[in-house]
Amino acid sequence: MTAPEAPTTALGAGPGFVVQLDAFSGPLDLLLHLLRDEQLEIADIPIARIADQFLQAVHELGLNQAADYLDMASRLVRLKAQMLLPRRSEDDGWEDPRAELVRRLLEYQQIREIAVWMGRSAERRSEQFARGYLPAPPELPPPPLTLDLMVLLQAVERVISAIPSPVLHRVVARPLDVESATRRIEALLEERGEIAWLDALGPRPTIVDVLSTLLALLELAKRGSLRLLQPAPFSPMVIVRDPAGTTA
Amino acid sequence: MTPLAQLLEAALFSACRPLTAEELSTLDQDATLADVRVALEQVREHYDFEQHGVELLELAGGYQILTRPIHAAAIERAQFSVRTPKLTAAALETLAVISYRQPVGRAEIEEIRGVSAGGVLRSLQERGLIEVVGRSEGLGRPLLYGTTPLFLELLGMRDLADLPRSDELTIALQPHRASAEGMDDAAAYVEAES
Amino acid sequence: MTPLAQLLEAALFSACRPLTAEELSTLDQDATLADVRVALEQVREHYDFEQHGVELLELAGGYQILTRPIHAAAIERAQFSVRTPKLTAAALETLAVISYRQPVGRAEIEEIRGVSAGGVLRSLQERGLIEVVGRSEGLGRPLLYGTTPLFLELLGMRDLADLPRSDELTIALQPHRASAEGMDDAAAYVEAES
Repeated sequence: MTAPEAPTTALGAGPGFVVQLDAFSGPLDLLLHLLRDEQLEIADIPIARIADQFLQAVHELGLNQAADYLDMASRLVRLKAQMLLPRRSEDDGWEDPRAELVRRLLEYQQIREIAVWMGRSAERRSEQFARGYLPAPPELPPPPLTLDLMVLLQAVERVISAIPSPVLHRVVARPLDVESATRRIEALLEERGEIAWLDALGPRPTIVDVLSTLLALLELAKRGSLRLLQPAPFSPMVIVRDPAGTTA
Repeated sequence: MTPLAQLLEAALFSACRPLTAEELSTLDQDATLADVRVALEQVREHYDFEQHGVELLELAGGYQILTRPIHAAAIERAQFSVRTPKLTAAALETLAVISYRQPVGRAEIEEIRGVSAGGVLRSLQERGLIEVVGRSEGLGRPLLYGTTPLFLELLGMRDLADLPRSDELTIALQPHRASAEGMDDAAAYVEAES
Repeated sequence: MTPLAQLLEAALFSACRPLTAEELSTLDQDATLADVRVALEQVREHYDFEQHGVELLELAGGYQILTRPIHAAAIERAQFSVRTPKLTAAALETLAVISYRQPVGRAEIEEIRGVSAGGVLRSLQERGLIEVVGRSEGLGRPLLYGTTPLFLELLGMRDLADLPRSDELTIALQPHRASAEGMDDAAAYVEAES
C-alpha cells in the first residue's frame, strides 16, 4: 500500500476508478461513491457486490477512521447474508433487509447536498470582506462579564474528557484490631484450654480479622500465654493454653 | 444622507459584526424602529445607486456593511485581506445535520453521518459556529447542539429560514418520523430473522 | 463612483491598516499612481458631499476610512465595537474544576487539567469569580480556592447545590465517580472502625 500522503490511490474496482485518499468523510460517503461510480440505484443496492467492493476499498485505503468503516463493513456482510436467506412469499409482508441502509443513504445524501449548498454559501460570503481596520476601543468600563451554566458544563465535560485515565492509588487504612482478637482468644482458652485456628478466627472472618487474629496469637505466644502446635505437617494449627503463662 | 442614516452608517462601520435594527435604534433615542429601518434602506439604496465598493446586507438577523464580491480577487491579490479558510467536508456535513435538526445530540449526528463526531463538534464549538443549547431528557442527559449567529454570518444568511427547504433538495425524503419508524421495523426484522 | 474609486473604497474598508497610494496602486495594474490619487480624491469628496457617516483621511502616511467624530459619543455609548467579554476555555475549565472540587488547591487543579494554573487562577480571582477559602493541612500548606457569590450570581444559581450533580453529566464520569465512591466507602469504613 502506498504511503498515506500519496495523493491518489487506485482501486481495482473498475477502470479509471481513482479516489482521493482523504476524499471520504465517512463510510456512508464511500458507499455513495461506490454506488455512483457503478451507476447503481440506491433503492436497489446489489448488496453482495457492493459489500465486496466496500471491503476491498477499506482494505486498500487503510482508512484511518477504521472503526467507523469496519462497523459499516460488518453491517454490509450481515445484509449480504440476510439477502441469501429464502424469502417468504412476496405478499407475506416481506421487509427488505436493505431498508434501513437505503434510508440512511438517502438521508446522508440529502445531508451531503445541504453541505455542498453550505460550502457554496460560505464561499460566496468569503468573497465579501467586513471592515478590517477598527480603531482602538474606547476607554469605557468593561461590560458585565457573561457566564452561563451550559458553558460551564461544557467546560466540566472538557475537563473530564481530557483526563487521560484515572490514575488512582487507593491507599486504604484498614486498622488491624489486635486487641479484640487477643480478648477473644483469651476468653476461648479460659473456657476450653485448647482451641483450633478456625475457632480463634470467629464466625465469618474478614481478611482483617485473619490478620488481627494471627498477630494476636503470635503476640500471646511471645508473651507465653499460649502455645501454638501443629501435630503433623499441613495439619490444622492447635492453640493450647500455656499453664505457665496464665499463672505468671 | 439624513442625519440618522449617517449615524447608522458610522455605527455599522465601527462594528465588527452585524448589528440588529433593535441595537441600532439605541443609538438615537428619538428614533423608532421604523425610522431605523427606513434609514437603513436609504443607506442600502445609496450604496447601490452610487455604485459604492461596499454594500449593506442583512445577515444573521442584523445588518452589516461588506465589500462587494467583485473586488475580492483584487483585494486578495494585493494581500490587504484574506478569505476565511474553507470548512472541511466533515465540518460542513456536521453543520448541515445540526442546522436542520437542532437542538440535536451527538449520537444523532453520528448516526446520520456514520462517523464519530467528537473532534468535529469540538472544533466547530471552538470556532463559535455551534453551541450547546440544552440537554436531552434521554439517558445520560446528553448535550444538545445548535448553530450560532456566527454560523449564519459565515454563510451569509439572514436566518435559518434561508436554508434550502427539504422539498427544494433533489432527494425528497419522507418525514423524519416515518423513516425512524421504518428503521425500527427494519431492526425488528433483523432480530426476528437472526 | 468610478470603478477604480469603488475598488479603492472596498480595499480601504477591508484592510486592517492605513494603505498608501503606492500600495493601493497594486490593486489594478492599469492604474497609475496619479489615477489612484484622483480616485481617492473622488471618494473623499463623495463622502463629504453626500454627507456620509464616514470620511476618508490621510493618516500615518496612508489612507483610511474612519467614522466622523460627531458620531463617536453615540457609538461609544452603544458599545457595539466591544464584545461582551467571555471567559477563555482555560478559565472555564479551571472554574469547572473549582466549582465541583472546592475547596481545592492549585496542585490538584493542575493535576486534573494537566497544565499549570497560576495565571488563570489569578485572573479568575481578579474577576471575583474565585477566592481563597483556606489553606490545606498538607505540605507547604497550599492555598485552597472556592467559588464566590458572584460566580453563583452570574450563573443565576441560588447555591452550589444547583449545579448538576456529577452523575448527571454526560461523559463517563464513571471511572472517576466509581473510584470516588470507593474512596467514600473506605473513608466510612475507617471512621466506623476507629
